[in-house]
Amino acid sequence: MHLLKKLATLLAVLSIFILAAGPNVQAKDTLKIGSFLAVTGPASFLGDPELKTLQMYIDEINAKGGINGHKIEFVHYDTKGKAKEAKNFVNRLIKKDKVDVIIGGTTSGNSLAVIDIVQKAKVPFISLAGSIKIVEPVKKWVFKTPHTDKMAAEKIFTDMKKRGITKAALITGNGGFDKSGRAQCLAMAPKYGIKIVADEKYDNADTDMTTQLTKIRATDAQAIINFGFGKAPAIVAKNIKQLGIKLPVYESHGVASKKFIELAGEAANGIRLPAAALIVADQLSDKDPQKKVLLAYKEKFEKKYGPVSTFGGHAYDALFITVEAVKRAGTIDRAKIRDEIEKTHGFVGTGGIFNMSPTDHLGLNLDAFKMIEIENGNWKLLY
Amino acid sequence: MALLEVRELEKHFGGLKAVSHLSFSVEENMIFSIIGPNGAGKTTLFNLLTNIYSPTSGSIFFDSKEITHLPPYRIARLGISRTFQNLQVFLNMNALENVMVGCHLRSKAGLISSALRLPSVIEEEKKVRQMALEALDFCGLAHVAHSPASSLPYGILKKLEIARSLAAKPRLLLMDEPAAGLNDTETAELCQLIRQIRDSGITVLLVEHNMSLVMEISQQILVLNYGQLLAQGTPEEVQKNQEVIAAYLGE
Amino acid sequence: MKRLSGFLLFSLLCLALPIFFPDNYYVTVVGLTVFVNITLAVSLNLLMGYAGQISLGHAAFFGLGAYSSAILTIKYGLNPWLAMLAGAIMVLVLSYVLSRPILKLKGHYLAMATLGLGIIVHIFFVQADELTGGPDGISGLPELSIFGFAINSDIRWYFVLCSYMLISVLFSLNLADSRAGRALSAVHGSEIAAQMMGIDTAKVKSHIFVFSALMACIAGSLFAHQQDFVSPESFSFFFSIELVTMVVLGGLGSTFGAIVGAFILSILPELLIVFEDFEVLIFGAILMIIMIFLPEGLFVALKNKVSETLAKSKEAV
Amino acid sequence: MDQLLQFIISGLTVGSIYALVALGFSIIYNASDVVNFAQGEFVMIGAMSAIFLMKAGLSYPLSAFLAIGITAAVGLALEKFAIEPAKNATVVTTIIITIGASIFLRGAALLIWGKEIYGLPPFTSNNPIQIGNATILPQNLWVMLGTAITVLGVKYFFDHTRMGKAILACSYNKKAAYLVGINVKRMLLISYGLSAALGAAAGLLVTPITFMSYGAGVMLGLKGFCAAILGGMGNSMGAVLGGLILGLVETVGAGFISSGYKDAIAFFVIMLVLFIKPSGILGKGETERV
Repeated sequence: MHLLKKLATLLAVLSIFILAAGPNVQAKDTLKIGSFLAVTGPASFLGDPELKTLQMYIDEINAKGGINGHKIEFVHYDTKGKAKEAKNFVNRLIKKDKVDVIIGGTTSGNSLAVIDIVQKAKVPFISLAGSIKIVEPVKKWVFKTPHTDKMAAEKIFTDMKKRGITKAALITGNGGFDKSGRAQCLAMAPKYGIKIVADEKYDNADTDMTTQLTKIRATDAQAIINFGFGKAPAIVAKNIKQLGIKLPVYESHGVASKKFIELAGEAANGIRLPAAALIVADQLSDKDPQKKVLLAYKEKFEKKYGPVSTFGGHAYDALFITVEAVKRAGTIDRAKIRDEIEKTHGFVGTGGIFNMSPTDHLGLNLDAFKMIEIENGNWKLLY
Repeated sequence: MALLEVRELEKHFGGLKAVSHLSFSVEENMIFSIIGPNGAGKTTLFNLLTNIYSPTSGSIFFDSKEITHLPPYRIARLGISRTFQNLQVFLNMNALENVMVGCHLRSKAGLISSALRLPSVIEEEKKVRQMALEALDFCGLAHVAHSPASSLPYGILKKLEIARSLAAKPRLLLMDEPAAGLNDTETAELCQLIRQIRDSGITVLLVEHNMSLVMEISQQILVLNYGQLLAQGTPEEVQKNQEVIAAYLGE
Repeated sequence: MKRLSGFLLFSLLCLALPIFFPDNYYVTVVGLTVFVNITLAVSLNLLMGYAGQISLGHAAFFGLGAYSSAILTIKYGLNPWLAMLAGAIMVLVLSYVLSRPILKLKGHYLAMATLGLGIIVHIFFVQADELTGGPDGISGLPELSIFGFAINSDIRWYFVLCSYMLISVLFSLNLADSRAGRALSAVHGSEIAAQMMGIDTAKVKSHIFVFSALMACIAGSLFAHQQDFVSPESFSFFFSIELVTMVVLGGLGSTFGAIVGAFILSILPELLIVFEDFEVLIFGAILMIIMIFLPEGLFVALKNKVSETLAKSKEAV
Repeated sequence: MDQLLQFIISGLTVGSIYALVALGFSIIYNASDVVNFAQGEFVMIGAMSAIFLMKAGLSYPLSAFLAIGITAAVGLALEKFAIEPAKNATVVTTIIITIGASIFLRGAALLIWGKEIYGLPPFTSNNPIQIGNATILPQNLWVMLGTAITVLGVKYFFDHTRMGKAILACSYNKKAAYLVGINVKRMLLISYGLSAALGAAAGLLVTPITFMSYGAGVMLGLKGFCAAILGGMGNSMGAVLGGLILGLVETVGAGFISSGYKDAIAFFVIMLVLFIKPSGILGKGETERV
């Protein structure tokens, strides 16, 4: 009898849950923003600040009464960086949570995996990942805010040209970001008259890259380019120093966080990288329209969570492009929001000044990237 | 020609000669026992006959065919079956299924047809079940057919191994210490069972420590000592053999 | 028909679910993953549970199926069914060639070799960019259709994957009590005794390895078409280990055990999402607790409990 | 060819890291026939504890000492609360329990220490040492020294101490060990504590080179497992040999064949070795008694 009672209670509780999960009786004009980010796993250093940024600003917007009276309801899932999870979660966002806009897809793999779904479901999606493949060719419902790996490659090669370098060695990891960056480097190098003389790889969990660098040392490369994120680039930097290689070293925007400098220590000095202006906000000239936005974001984030990173900035840009679009559209109709996102013009974000168009769903040009050198453990804006 | 013939068999483990210079033959339809003190090489001999160990040199013939280097499953296919000193019952099945495995050679359904459960498979399955039940019954185990092997007592498991071997309808059955660990009643039953097996036309090769059992049922006895043949003959002859007595007393 | 009553009940349940919950996320989205995972767990159980041969590389065959379909249809414009067949033939040959030397190994060494196989295949998916698209994978597989009937919605996929899953389950149940299945159990129980019963153990092991690899390979092809996308991390060694966990969690050697294990491990993360950062911790704890207190596996333990209770109540009467 | 020396040095550097982790596998395997898949997490916990103790203001040596203690306690807890209650479980089930434990420990580390990557300062100077035209960091020498000391220590422990022999006896035959008066329960507990402490020491040694984060134990554990198997499970010399060979195969493969496929080459070599010698390089072949 006792068991039966327990069972009955359980059933009752369950049915309450099921009923609660049923049709939502929310006020109609809530804007539902869904997100799927790699908050844990190997790309967590990207996804974590992205999530924090979104939560922080959505809370603030809601506290101020929402966008034109539309409060924002925020639904988030952690993909751990897995594409299969990303697909499932985006399906869940669309079918179960019925969101109006999706911001997320921390890694290129995650973003690329869900493009077909959002295209089919006709939900505006702003990706926070780097690969150019996300917006090129243009897909109607897909946008993105981070600079592309192609831009990073071009920025690096521009700098090399200035320094008269014509031969470069590549060393890249096996993640999506790394491999995509490698592909763009190989594709862009000829345009800048640069020859790639070595193309070495490592596993992102590797503990030592001296072998690959020894091979690079034996070539006639005049500079080394490393595309990667996490701990591997720091190991690469340390190994370069260990081997006594004196060549100029370029990293990608994947290491644009203080963590890299902290891990690589002295070995980080002299390394150049293209990155968003955020990390050198205080070094920008006062005339720079971005400066105010950047400093405001930086201050707000650091007050709440600690050191800021450019990755969280991408989420900031995506959120406010959406907010502006909703304001202009005056409704939360998905198609209208999409149209307005595409019309984004002169939006000053952390990543640069966005000018989107039907043929450009990113809207940034090469100026949005700054060339930065690490000097005495600090970022130094070159140009 | 004898059913089983062993010529100049040798097995060395490193420096140790577990079996050396051994030749003998076993005629059809008899109970042939192999005795000897501990470490005499009896179980090693069984393992050589079934090629679980491969011999260092020498050869083994079964029904005039050389089987020295055939893999065990092919030796089994020719009609040799065995039981084990350290039980090798399939503990993950019930008693009936154990014996049904014994019928493996007498049935032929393959992986695909089994997965599809073709009508021919269903038919064959019925037959196999019948054969297995008969073998269980023959060994007086019909009552435990559906018990999980892991739940059965030691004495029953020993019989179950015999039933499983018999289900293969072998011509030669090797039994490795079947009486070890059995009480007197069980031993008497076993004695009866071995005779019945012989009477059904199966030649029995027996390794056993229980001398009264051996003397009672064997037609021929071979005595091994330190891997070498010490004596061979009828129970009476062996019992009178001075060397045998010395070997056992010297133990 | 008593033998298949459990199966019939299970089939009915699976097939009826979408009728009652036609647009439920858990049924039409999560359900598809569950079916694929059940198929894989059931196929792995043939090798691990029946034949007692551990494999930490099962995801490799799943991945080879998926990638063959993706590459052959997209890059070479092959008909999806032909691509699936080609993938299956490739896996057949590969698994057969590898099965003999790999299955000579035992225990941890077998685990190591299969783990190596899985990792090598995974590295190939990541590194052979030109062919596999690297870590970003390949998307845009053509639609699969059966006699002109396009499988292009979640609900259609539900029935396709469900059917394939049910076929694998039926195969597995059929094998359980059959000559071939007993030969597998015999290999598991004692290889030497199995040999003495005339079973060519090396052949039996090799055949079930190939059979189970083929089941996983075709599941991979279907998965690729359903997801419309393949990328390496779906086939990493982590997934192989997850599959082993499914099989053991439900109860090694039991088909329904594999089903239960796959179901739980596929659903659990969905349910634990609400715990956010605590998810990993809770997942690990649940896994440990089940295995500590029900070491023979969830399903097998419950089944034994039920039959014990039934036996007792009979005695009482 | 003049690169070869650097490849070998790099290989030995990486290999000794694997060897250290592999040794931890050995100890638990020797005592209980269980491959503990949470071994990598011991490495991570050791390193992360030290990092955070240092952040809290403790000195390096004291942090290291406490970190080893904390990890050993985790090892003891793992045996006491997860392995011992499941004493009737099969080996496969026990392996799944250790997999569950590794997930659990990773989850706990995530909650306690967050997702960031951290490093530790090197024990001594950071200036590379020149050997011919190759270089090596002092910390790498520390790792090698640590490996050497540990392997000799472990060997001495199992061959010459009462407790070590008792632990070995447990693995050969639990019942017999119990009958001759060995406290089997305690031996198992000790072996987990010891193995965890060893893992922590490995973590301390390698973190200045490889950095550490809550998830970094997985790959280290995997490579350690490979090394242990390659050398022959349960053989401490084998674990070291396996680790060094694995490291060398990786670097030489990366150096002369392809750095993208270096891990595939390494696994291929491991498989080849096993096909030729099914119980690892120094493993003893098993003979079945029937």
